[in-house]
Amino acid sequence: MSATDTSSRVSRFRSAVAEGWTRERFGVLGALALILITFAPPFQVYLFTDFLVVSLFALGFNLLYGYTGLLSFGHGLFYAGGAYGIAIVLRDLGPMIADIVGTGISPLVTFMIGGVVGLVLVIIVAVPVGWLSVRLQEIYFALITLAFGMLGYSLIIQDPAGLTNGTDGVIVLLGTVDLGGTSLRIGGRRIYYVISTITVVAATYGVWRIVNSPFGTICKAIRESPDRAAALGIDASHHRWMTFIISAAVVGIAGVLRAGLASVASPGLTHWSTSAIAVIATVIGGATYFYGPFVGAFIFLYIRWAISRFPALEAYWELFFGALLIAVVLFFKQGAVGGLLLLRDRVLGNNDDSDPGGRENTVDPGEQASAASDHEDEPGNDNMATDRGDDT
Amino acid sequence: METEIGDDENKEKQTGETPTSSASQSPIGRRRFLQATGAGTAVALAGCSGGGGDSGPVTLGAAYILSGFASLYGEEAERGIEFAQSRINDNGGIDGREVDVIVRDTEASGDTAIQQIRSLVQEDNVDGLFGLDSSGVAQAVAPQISQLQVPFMITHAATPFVTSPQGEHEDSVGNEYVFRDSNSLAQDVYGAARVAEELDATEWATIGPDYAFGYETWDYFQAYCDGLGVEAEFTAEQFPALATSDYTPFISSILDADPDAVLTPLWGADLTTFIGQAEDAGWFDQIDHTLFSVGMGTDYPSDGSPLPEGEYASTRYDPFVPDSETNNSFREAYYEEYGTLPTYNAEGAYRALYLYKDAIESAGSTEASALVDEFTGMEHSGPVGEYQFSETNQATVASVWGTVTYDDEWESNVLDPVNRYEAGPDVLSEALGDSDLPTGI
Amino acid sequence: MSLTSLVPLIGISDVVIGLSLGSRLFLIAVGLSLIFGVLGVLNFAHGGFYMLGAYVTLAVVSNVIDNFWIAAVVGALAVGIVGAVIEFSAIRRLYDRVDSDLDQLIVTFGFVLVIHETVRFIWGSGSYSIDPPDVFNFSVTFGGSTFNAYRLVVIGLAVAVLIGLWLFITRTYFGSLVRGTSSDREMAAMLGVDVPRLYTGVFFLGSVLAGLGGALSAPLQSTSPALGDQVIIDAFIVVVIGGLGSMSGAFVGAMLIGMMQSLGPQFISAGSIAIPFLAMVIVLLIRPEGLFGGIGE
Amino acid sequence: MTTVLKTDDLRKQFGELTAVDNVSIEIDDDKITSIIGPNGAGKTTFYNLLTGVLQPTGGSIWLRSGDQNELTDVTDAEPHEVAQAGLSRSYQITNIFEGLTVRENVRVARISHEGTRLDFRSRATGDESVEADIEEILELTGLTDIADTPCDTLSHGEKRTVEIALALAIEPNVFLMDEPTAGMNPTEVTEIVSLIRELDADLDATFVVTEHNMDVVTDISDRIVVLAEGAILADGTPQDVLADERVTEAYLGSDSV
Repeated sequence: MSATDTSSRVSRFRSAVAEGWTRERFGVLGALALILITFAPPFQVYLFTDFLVVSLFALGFNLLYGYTGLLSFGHGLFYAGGAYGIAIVLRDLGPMIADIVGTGISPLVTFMIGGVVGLVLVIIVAVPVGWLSVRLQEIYFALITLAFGMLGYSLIIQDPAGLTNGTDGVIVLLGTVDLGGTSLRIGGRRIYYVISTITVVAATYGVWRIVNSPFGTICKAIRESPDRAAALGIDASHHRWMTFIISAAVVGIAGVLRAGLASVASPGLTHWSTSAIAVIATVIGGATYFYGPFVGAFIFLYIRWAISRFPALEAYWELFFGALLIAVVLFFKQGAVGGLLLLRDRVLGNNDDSDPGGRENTVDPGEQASAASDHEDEPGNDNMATDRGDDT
Repeated sequence: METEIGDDENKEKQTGETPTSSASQSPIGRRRFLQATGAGTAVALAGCSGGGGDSGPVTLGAAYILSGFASLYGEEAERGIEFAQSRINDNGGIDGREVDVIVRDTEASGDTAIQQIRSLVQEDNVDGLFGLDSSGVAQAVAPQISQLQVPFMITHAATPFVTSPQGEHEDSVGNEYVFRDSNSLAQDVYGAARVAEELDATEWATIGPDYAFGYETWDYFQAYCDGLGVEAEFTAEQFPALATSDYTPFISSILDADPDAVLTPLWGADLTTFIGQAEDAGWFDQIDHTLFSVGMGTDYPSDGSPLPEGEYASTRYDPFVPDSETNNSFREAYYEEYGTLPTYNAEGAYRALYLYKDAIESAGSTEASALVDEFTGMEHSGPVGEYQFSETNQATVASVWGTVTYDDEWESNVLDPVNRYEAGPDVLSEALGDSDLPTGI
Repeated sequence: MSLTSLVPLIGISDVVIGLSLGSRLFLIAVGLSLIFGVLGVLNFAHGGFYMLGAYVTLAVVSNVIDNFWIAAVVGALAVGIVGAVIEFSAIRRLYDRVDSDLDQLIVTFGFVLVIHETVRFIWGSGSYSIDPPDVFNFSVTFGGSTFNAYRLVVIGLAVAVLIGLWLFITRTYFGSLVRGTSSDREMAAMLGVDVPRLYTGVFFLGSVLAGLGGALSAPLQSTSPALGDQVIIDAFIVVVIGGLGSMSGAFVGAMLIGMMQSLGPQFISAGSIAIPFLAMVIVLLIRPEGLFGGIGE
Repeated sequence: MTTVLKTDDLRKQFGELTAVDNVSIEIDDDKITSIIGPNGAGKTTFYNLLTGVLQPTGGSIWLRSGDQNELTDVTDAEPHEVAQAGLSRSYQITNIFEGLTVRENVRVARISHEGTRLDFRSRATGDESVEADIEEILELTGLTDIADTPCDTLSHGEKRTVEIALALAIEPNVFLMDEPTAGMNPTEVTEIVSLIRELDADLDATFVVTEHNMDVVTDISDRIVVLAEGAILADGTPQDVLADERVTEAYLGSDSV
C-alpha cells in the first residue's frame, strides 16, 4: 500500500517537473529566444527567417498530410501563388498606391495589400484545385496535386497573361518606409525578421487552434479511416476540400513571406522539387506532431547551412537528406520530434510504455516543444492531463 | 558595434539617428550621403575582416555557376581567379596585403545566388564581390547589391538591364554598386547585327534559352537590324528550357521554317548538346549561317572544339586581339598553365581581381564607398584592351565577332578573321534607333 | 506572338523524332507501370534509374569496352541490380503498413535524391554525350527532312520490348505468376507463390527496362544528373494517361507524349509544356484507371 | 410499433450476377432483427446498399429520420447522408480510429452528431455538454476505464466495444451491427451479448444484426430474416425460422460447396 503510494508520488513529481518545463516556461523561453535572435548577426537573422518561412510552408502542408492523410506533391503551387501575388502587386500597383497614400508609408501599405492579394489569389486557386483533387486519394491524390503544381509551373513559365515574366520571375523590391525622418527598410534583415516572426507565430497559433478544434478532430478521424468517418455522418470529401483550402492558405502566407525574403518570385517555387521540401521537412520532423514541420525545417535549413560551411561537402547536401528521409520512413516514422520525446521520456524516467513517443494525435504544443518552439501557449489546456494520464 | 560588421541594419540605424537624414540630404544626392556615412562602417569592416587592421588579407567574394549545365563557366572563372591571385600575391599583393577569394556556387539560380552573396557579405565579411554567369541571376541579384552596399563587378552575365539605371526601362535594375568589366549583350548583339549586315541572308531565326538572356538577345538583334537598316525578316523563334537534354524537336521546328541564318545565344553544355543534335539533323547543311553569340566561351573549355568551322561566333574577349604585349603575355602564360586558350570568363574574372587591386591601392582603403568611387568612371586596361567604365558602370569594351576556324598551332578553334566593333554609348544608342531598349552603357 | 505557328509544317523527321522520344519514354514508363501493377509501388526513383542506366553505359563505353551494345546491356543490368537491392533492403519493409502507398512514394523519393547526388559525386554535374553505334550512325534524308538512322533502331527496339514483354507475361509460367499476383497477392501467396521473391524479380525487371531506356537514349541526348528529374515527370504523365499497370497503355501514352514533345514547338513557340499536365489532370479525374486496361493488356 | 427502415424491391446487379434480388423488408422498432444467411447470400451487399456505400440497381430504401414519423427516401443518399438521417453501423472487420484514444473516437462521433464539424474556432474539448455526452456513452458501453488509451493498444474485444460505442454515439434510429462477435473468444461473446441486450433496453435505437454465431442469433433475436442467393428465404421468429427446412437446406447446401 505505502509502496504504491510512494511510486505514485514519484511519478506525480516527475510529471509535475515535466509539465512545468514544457508549458509556460517553454513559451516564455521561446518568446525570449525570438527576441534575442533579432540581435544576432545579420546572416543568422536571415537564416532564421528562412527557417520560419519554410516551417510555415511545411506546417500548412502537414495540415493535409499529417492531419488528414493526404500527401500533396503540388503545394508549391500555393507557395508560388502567395509569392507572385505580392510580387505582382508590388510591381504593378506600387506607384498607384503611392499616389493614394503618399510615398512615405506606401511601401508598407503596398506590402500589406500585396500580402492580402497573395492570400486571396491562393484561395481562389485552391478552391477549384482542391475540389477536384480531393476526389482522389492516396497515390492518385499525390499524382493529381503533382500535375496541378506542374501545370501552374508551365503556365507561369509560358506566361500567357504577361504577368509572371516567364522563367526569370518577378523581382520583389519592398522599399523603404519614410515617416518623419525615420526610415525603415522593410526588406532589411531585422525588420523583415520581425514581420515574418509576427506573421508566422500568428499563423501557427491559428493552425494550432484549427487542429485542436472540432474541425481538426474530424480531420484526424478522416486520416484514420475515411469510410468510418462517413458512416458517422461526416462528409469526408467535403471536409478534405475545406482542409485543402486552409492548408493552401497557410502555404500561401508562407509564399508571401518567401517573396520578400528571396527578393524574387520565381517559377521554381511551383516546381515539384519545391513541393518536395515540405515533404522532406515534415517527414523528417515527424508528421504526426504539430511541431514536426518546425523541427524538420530547422534540421533542413541548419544542417544544410552547416554542410555549406564545408565546400567539399556542400554540393552533396541532398544526399544527406535523401538518406535521412529513407531512414526516417523505414525505421522511425515519428521523426525527429518523436526522437526528442523518446529522449525526454528516458531522461525523465517516464515509463510510458503505452505510447512511446509514437502516434500522438492530441497535439499539444507545450508537450512537443522543441528548439523551434515559438508558440504562445494557451492556458488551461486540458488535453495535457489526458495525454499523460496513465502513469497512475 | 564591432560585432555587427557589414550589417545593413546597422547603417539604417545610423540613418535614423542622423537628424539631417534623407529629407535634408536629398539635394546633395545619394552618393555624397553614402560617403558621409560609409566611413564608420569601413573602419569596422577592415577591423574584422583582417583581424589585424590593414595587414590582414583582402577578402573578395565570387559567385559563379559551379554545378550543372554551365559548370564549365565556373571552372573557367576559377582558373582566372587562381591565375590572377597567384600573380598578385607573388608580386606584393594588394598594397602589401594578400588577396583571398571565396568562390561560391550560384547553381544558376537567383535565389541561391542571393543567399550565397548575403552569406559572403554578412558571414565572411568580404571587401568586394564579383562574378555571375547568368543574366537572370544578375537581374535578381543587382537590387540586393544596392541594399548590401558592397561593390559588385560582374564579369560575365550580359543583360544590359543591370547597367541601365533603375527607372530607365521597366526592367532596369542598375545601381551605383553594380559594375561590369565584360561586354554586355547590347554590345555583343550589336556586333551580331553588323555581321548580319554583311551576310547574304534575309530570313532570320533564333534558338535561345528560355529566360531573360535568350529573349533579350533576340529583342536587341531585331532592334539593331531595324536601326541599322539591315534587310531582315524574323521568321522563327524557339526558346527551350535551360538544361534541355534533347533539342531535336526545336531544331526540327526551326529547320521546317527554313531560315537563311540563325542567331543562337545557347551556352554551356546546352550549346554542346545543341550542336551535336543539330549536326545529326543536317542543320549546318541546310542553314547558311549560324551565329553563336556565346560560342567561344563554351568552345575553348569543351572537348574537341564543338563549334563548326565556317560559322560565326562572338567572344567578350579574344586571346589574339588586341595584339598587345599585355594580351600576348597573358595568353602565353595562361596556355602554359592550363593547356587551353583563356576564355573570356577566365579573363573577366582575372581582370576583376586586378580592378580591385587597382581600386584598393588607389583609394588606400577597402571601404565600399571608396571602391565604388574608384570604379566609377575608372580607366583601365588588361588583356581585353583599354576601356573605361561608362556613366552606367559598363566597361566600354568592343564587340568581337569572327569566323570559327580551327587552328593547328593552338589545337583549338579560334576566330579568324575577326572583327572588333567599337560599341560605345553613342554607337549603340544610334544603332538602337527608335527602340525603347536601353543601351546599358 | 509566335512567328512560326501560322502554318505548321510537319515533316517525316518530326514523326520519327516523336516516335523515338516516345520509345525512350515507353521504356521507362513500362517498367514504372509494371512495378505499380504488381507491387502497388509508385517508384519515384524510376527517373533516377533511367539516368543511371545512361551514365553506366557512357562509363563502360569510354572506359572499359568500346562496344555500345555490350555497354547498354551492362548499364541495364547494373540498374536492375540497384533496383533489386533497393526493393530488397527498403521498399519490402513497407508492404504491410497501413499507409504503405505514401510511405513507398516518400522512400523512393528519398532514393531520387540519393541517386542524383551519387551520380554527381561520381561523374560530376556536367553533361556527357556519345555518338550512336557506328553501324547506325548515319543520316537518313527522307521527304526533305533529315534524321539519324539510330532513331529508327530505338523505335524498333521499343516495339520489340513491348512484344517481348507481352509474350513474357502471357506465355510464360513466370508471367502467369506475375499476372496472378498483381490481381490478388494474398491468393497467390496461399497458392504457394513466393511473393517476396516475385516482387524482387519484378522490381528488377522494371529497373532493367528503365536502365535500358537510359542506355539506348544516351546517344540521342545529353546525359546530366538533372535528366532523371526531367524524365520521371514525363513518365508519370505517360503512366497516368495509359493507366497505371497497363503495358499497352504505357506504349500508347508514351507515343502520344513523344509526338506532343516533337510537334509542340511547331505550334506554340515556347513548347506547349502545359498540355501534358492538363491531360494528366483530366485523365486522373475522368478515368483514374487510365485510358487502357490492366496488366498484361 | 413503428417501421424505422424499409426496402422496396431492392436489387443490385454486378454484371450478370444478381447479388441482392428484389428484397422487400420492413424493420420495426420493437424487435431485434437478425439477418442471416450462408456466405455469398448477399448480406454484405445488402448492408452496403442500406448504408449508401453501394447504389442499388433498382428499388428503394426508406428510413425514419430523426423524430419524424414518416419515412425518408434514402435510396440515392451518400454514406454520410444515410448516417445523418439516422442509420448507423458497426463493421465486421473492426473499423475505428486506431490512432486516437477511445474518448477521442467517441468525440468524433459526437462532433458529427452535433453538426459542429466545420467549427475551427472552438476547442474540440471545450463544449461541456458534449463532453458530458461522451462521458455518458463511455459509461454506457463500459469504456470509462480505458477512455484515454489509444485504440491501437486495445484488446480485440475492447476494440469491438469501441466500434459499438462509435455507432451509438450518433444516436441512430437504426443500428446495423455487422458480425458483432467476429473473432471474439467465448467470454467476450458473452459480454458483448449482454451489452447488446442492455443497450437495446436502454436506447431508442432499433438493432439489426448479422451474425454467424447461431447461438448468439437465437439468443438475442426477436426476428430472423434469412437471405439466400440475394433473396429472402425465410422471415419470422427464431423458432419458426430454425424449423424451416429450406433454411437448413440452404446452410447445408452452402456448406457442401
